[in-house]
Amino acid sequence: MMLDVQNLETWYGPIAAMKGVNLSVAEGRIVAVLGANGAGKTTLLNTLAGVIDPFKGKALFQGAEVQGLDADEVARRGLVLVPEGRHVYPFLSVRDNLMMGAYARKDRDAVARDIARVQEWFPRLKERDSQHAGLLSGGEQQMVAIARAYLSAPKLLMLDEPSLGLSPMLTTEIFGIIRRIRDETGTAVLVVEQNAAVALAHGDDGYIMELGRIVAADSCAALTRKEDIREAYLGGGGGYGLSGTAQRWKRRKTWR
Amino acid sequence: MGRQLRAWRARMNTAWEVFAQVTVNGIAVGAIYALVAMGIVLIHKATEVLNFAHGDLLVLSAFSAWALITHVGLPFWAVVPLVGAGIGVIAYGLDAVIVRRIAGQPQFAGVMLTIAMAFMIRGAVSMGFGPESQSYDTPWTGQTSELGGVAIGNLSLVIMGVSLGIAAALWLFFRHTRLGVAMQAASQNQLAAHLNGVRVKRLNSLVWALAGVTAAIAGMFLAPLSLVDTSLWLITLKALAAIVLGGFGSLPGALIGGILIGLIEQYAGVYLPDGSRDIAPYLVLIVVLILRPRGILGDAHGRRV
Amino acid sequence: MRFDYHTRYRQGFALLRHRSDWLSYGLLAAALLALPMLASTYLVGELGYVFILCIASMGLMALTGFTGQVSLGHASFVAIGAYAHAWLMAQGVPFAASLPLAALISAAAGLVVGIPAIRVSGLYLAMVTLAFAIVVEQIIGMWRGVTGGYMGMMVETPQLLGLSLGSPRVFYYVCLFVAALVLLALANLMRSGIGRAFTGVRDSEAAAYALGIEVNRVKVGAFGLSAGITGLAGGLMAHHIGYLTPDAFTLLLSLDLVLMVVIGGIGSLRGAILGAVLISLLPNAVAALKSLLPAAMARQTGLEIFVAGLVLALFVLFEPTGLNGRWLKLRALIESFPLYRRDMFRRQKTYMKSERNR
Amino acid sequence: ARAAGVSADAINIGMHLDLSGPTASSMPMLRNATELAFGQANAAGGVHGRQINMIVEDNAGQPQQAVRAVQKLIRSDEVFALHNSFGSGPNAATMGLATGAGVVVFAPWAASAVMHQVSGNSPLLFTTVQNYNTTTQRALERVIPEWGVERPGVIYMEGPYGDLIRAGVNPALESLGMSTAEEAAYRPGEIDFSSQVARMRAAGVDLIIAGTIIRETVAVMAEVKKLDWDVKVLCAIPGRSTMVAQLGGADTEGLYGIGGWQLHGAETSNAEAQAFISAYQEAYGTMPDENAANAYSYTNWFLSALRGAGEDLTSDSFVAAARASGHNDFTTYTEQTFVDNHAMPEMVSIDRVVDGTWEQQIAPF
Amino acid sequence: MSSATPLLEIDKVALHFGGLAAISDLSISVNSGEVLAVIGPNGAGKTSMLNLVTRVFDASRGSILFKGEDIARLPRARIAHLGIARTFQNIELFDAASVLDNLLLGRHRFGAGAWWQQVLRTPALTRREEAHRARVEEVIEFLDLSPWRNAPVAGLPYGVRKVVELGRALCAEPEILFLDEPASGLNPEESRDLAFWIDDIRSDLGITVVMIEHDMALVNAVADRVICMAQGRVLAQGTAAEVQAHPDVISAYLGA
Ligand SMILES: Nc1ncnc2c1ncn2[C@@H]1O[C@H](COP(=O)(O)OP(=O)(O)OP(=O)(O)O)[C@@H](O)[C@H]1O
Ligand SMILES: Nc1ncnc2c1ncn2[C@@H]1O[C@H](COP(=O)(O)OP(=O)(O)OP(=O)(O)O)[C@@H](O)[C@H]1O
Ligand SMILES: CC(C)C[C@H](N)C(=O)O
Ligand SMILES: [Mg+2]
Ligand SMILES: [Mg+2]
Repeated sequence: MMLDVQNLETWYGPIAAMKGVNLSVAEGRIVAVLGANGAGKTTLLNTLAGVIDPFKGKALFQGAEVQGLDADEVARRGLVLVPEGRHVYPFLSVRDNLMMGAYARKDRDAVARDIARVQEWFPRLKERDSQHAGLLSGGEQQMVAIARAYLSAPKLLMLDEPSLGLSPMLTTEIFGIIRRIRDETGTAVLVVEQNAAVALAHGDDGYIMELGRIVAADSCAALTRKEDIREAYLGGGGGYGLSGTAQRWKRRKTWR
Repeated sequence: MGRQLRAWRARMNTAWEVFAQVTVNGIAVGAIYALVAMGIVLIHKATEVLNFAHGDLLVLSAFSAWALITHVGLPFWAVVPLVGAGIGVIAYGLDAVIVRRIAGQPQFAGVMLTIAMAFMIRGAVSMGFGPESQSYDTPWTGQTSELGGVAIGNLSLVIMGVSLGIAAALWLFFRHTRLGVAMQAASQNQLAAHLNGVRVKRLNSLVWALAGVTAAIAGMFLAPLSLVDTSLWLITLKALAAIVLGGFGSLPGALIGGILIGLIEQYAGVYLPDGSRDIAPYLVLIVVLILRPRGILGDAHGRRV
Repeated sequence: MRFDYHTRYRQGFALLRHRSDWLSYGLLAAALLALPMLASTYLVGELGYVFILCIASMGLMALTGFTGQVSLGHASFVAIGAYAHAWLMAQGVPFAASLPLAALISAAAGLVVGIPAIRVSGLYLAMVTLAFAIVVEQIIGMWRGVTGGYMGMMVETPQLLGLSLGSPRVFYYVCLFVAALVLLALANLMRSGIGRAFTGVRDSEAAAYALGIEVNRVKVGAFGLSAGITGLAGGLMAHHIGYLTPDAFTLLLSLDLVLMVVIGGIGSLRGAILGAVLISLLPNAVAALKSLLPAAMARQTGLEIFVAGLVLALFVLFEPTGLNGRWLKLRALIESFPLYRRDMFRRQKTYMKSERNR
Repeated sequence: ARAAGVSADAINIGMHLDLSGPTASSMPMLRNATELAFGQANAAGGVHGRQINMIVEDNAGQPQQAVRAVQKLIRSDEVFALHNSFGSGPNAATMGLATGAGVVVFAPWAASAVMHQVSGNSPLLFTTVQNYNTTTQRALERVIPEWGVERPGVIYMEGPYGDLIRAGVNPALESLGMSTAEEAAYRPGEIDFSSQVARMRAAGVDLIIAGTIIRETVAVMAEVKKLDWDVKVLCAIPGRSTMVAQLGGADTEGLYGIGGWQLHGAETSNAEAQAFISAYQEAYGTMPDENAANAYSYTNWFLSALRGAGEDLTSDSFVAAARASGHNDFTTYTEQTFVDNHAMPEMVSIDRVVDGTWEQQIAPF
Repeated sequence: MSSATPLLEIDKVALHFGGLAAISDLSISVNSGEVLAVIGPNGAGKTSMLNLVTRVFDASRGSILFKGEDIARLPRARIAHLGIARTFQNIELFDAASVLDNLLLGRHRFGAGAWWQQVLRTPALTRREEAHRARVEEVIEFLDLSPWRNAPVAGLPYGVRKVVELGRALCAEPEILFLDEPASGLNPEESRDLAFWIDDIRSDLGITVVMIEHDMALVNAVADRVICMAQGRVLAQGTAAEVQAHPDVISAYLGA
């Protein structure tokens, strides 16, 4: 197991945002975590990355406990997070932003190659090479954040809603890129995604979170077949069916 | 005609001499303000903490240098690296033990904390070294050079050189080294810096150490110009004015701002009515900020929505 | 746990929402009203001064806490209020008219400083206000005809309807009355449209504009309001001091005011008051602490300022959200009594957010 | 007639000092020397059997804090008198409070004339600090003609001290039919004086009257020396201090100063001074400066007035005794008495720094 | 569906940042009562277009007519008073305030009473506040926000924050509502709620909606008309189906 999470629990002051979470990521797997708003997905990734501290439980990364470590230490071990909400360095150029991703790396040549590579994925970043990242459009900033994480040469890449604000084309491409990264470097991926259809289509294993707990875990393929999950996360299969006398009542499905 | 012309020329010559002298004085004083300002900018640029205790570190270093020179009997040259290193270590400790704890709190908390630290350092210096003013000599004390009819203290020349050198070094450091870029990054988005594996805490303490060294240098060279005295911390106010005038976060800005404040003071002190000297820099500051809200060289862009 | 059952919206935004609020604030008011009959003149005098600082602190809170504009020059508004009041009284204007007039004059000065605030924010604004304060200090020193210059100016004893308000006990009530009035007015304002506009401008200018808030007018208005209230405190301060010289209104006072607001807790009137109480009683606390130390240590020059710094540092370190934050936590703890958890308020890691592009 | 703070065996005396403000560094000398004098009196059996109980409060150099300190001293500690309290602003703000409550105020360290004005010429106020205006005037009226000065200039500190200096300079020059050639102000805390000196130089000044204290006096002289300018510099009473001569080194050589009292170094031949210095050194381990000497001297005067008031100590009996008292010791130039409650006569000397010590050039006049 | 005079008309507008043209020669008209979706690749200038309308930026060229009046030079704070409301791509909420206060701020343009009334809290003012509160409660009800009413917005999950922002704009009772990627960060179920809401906003509240969006399912469900922007220009417009069939749109935006 690359990552093994045991009974992890995190509080924000008096609020328990995540309780008794067990989850594992095997080498070279792409693992998707789905769940409604406020389910605790971001909390999970942030706890794993050392951004916040858990109250109890363990997170073993490559056999060593990482819970409660500082985020920079976790990142240096190869567990790299693309956080929710585009955290770019607003007053650094796009290039310096990318270079910051490779901050802890020593292999200069490989870094140069990787930069060329992300510029190929996101040609826009090459066009805006010397612009302050704070002035980029929302989607462009998301590209910077993802590219920067890739440049850290992660062993396990954690992405919090990578498709947020990206065009449909890029959304599909992102998952293509994720797969390519995995295939070429063996990097495992843990991804939180609202776009469940895409995530389940490209992921290997899936977890469903509700109200701070894992409520279902299976292979993505198996999850896709489950009726209630199709209902809740895949929009019942089709579009939103506004027309006609479609179900206009709110059917928030939660496991309690 | 001829005589009148000659008299006029002579008057012009003295007027010109005074002007030249005043300008040189302004630059010399401005270099001091700039030197102090850069230490404050350094910390702000890298950690977004506005360090109100900088002036007091400077006082601490001046008193330490005095103690080492007069009580221990060390030569000035031995004292400079010793005090520089000592204050650097103390500043590192201040960050590591105190300032670090409020990382993530709004900027205000940092201002309050450094004000509190300033009080503590000021108190500790009085208790440790005694409250009286002191003095010591540098290798340049009492020496004056003359450049084209303008007198300038050698110590002032040294300070100008040191300020320029530090400005250049810091500018290069931030612009072109990995560590320098990482420091800027850490101040712009600390979370992202952590996630990129930047050891933000250590980096911040390092910056404090660096700023401590500049404070020490400023203190050791400045004190002999006036006296070793706890009120030297007041220079922080002038330095802040310089920083804001030049634009927060800009090292060249701090240099320019410092020298401008020095010049304004001198020109106002000599050419404007008595009493205007002490408010002239502040009036200029207000006007400049109304015209250029982010100072002369400050970061220009606001937030995208 | 406490639950509220409201049948009308106005219950939800009442100042005192619960029966327990009525009880505790009523008790506090009664205690404050009764105090002069019980306590020594010295204590009464001290508390009168604390009230004055509470007013000034609330004034700054309106600006810094609610609108997010930093001022390092609020001592100048205290000064303007004090001098204006003293001068007006010297011209024969009665106390009851002179005090509000002084506040208005100070508010006008606030509007003038507020104009640069349209363009400048954050630390830049802090410097502009600091610069303004230095200029004001200079003007007071040089405008001898009105201010008495550095030599100072006598303040007449306050009188109302022929009765002297000068005795410590009476002046205590004057200060308490004005402080209560200011508190009530600000509390009302801050839970109405203007207060919401203030917080709106503080939290997101972009959104404030998008909702039709005249950001510039709000900023300038906040300055005027804040300066006016601070000037009111200045008018009372003039009587506390009795003889005005510029050295009463230096950067130290400005810093004290900022400390009150921040230590109290940004964005809360309760914080402003708690902060003022703490900072104004700090010297007393330091003096008390000193008496516990061995004489050789207690006499060291620098001890006062060292201890003051230490206390401040501890407050910032252990309660960065200010006294008000601590208060709220305590209350939450008490209210959730059987259910609270030991480490309910353990602090999560936090990360510095750049305030450079606000 | 008030006798608060006076009990069968003790007298409470209050003192408020700038323990935490901008001038905190000068306070230990004042405090120690005052305490030394009281301590000596107590050791000798006190004043009519009463021990002096000295209570020190912090005024932080700010009037509003001074008011609080004095309120405590008066209302809580019930002191009989305030003595040797420091600072113009703090004393001005508290003067009315104290005298209004019937508390004697003795030797406030502040502009004496202003204090009398603020107190409404209260009989309870006794000032001992030389008026900087009258002393400066007296000195200038003597030296300007004697030195043949034609274009005098003034460098002064913004604040009450500077105002007083100019209030001495201007009438002096007026009486000589002159006016200042140039004036230049500085703020407390300033580190650089080149513009002030440049302004003097540009105006062709031939005597700089320096309304400066310690650090500023040294800095002005350093600037003059840097320019290699041969001009006379005369500093007012606060600048004529041992510290200036010592700390200034080569820079202050040749500086003139107006002296208001006798200076005594470690090797003084005056026995009284010698006794004071060794007692002080024994008690506090440091060499006392002239502030300490003056504080000690004023305290002894205060003690003699207390003694003169007799067993039945009230403010009335004290005032009568103080008015009748005279004072002459190792600090004064001559026997002084209270005239309109201010120590007179105010004699001055003109001194000059030679080899790091002040040497008298013109004997007290 | 299309009325004679457009409600909003953006005419030949350009926006330059230094040498960079974020928008060049853009013309868009919005008809009263329609839901217009604006799509386009990242960095196409969609947000910039919205920022022009709401006067965040000054147009370098061109005019913007709202109900026939040129608003391209109006003071920024005037826009809301005309009945134009918006949300932000990067969520601009008043973080320290509660959900309720955020929504009440949305009512700003309807006035809050004279300052002296506010100071004295006169009965008239209390009535006015109650009236505002009643409208706000309607919005809370409409958007299902009641669980969060008194929570400070800073700690809310991303998706809820988006909804609060929508609610705040609705409280302003606009004639035209601009939404910048309202569905980003929402899961399909929540997006479906959003679709219903947008539909109701248009049909029941009679508000014209311009929606910048990357979620094509949402666009398909609610948009009457779609405009695809690229490189600061209109690339294609028409019905959702037409635009999505456009070859340039496919190659630049949707992907194969
Ligand atoms: N800083 C915080 N302070 C208090 N509560 C928080 C904080 N951050 C999150 N929460 C609470 O923790 C719970 C889980 O939030 P989290 O952000 O992990 O959800 P999520 O699954 O990532 O939601 P989304 O899909 O909207 O991003 C929510 O109920 C939220 O209100
Ligand atoms: N203030 C600015 N200075 C310089 N360039 C800017 C500025 N604002 C926007 N840009 C550039 O203009 C282009 C358009 O940006 P805009 O935000 O309008 O894109 P968008 O269509 O909203 O994209 P997204 O879908 O990613 O949000 C971007 O490439 C961006 O880098
Ligand atoms: C020492 C003097 C120059 C100042 C004086 N003690 C005062 O504060 O009034
Ligand atoms: Mg999330
Ligand atoms: Mg956008």
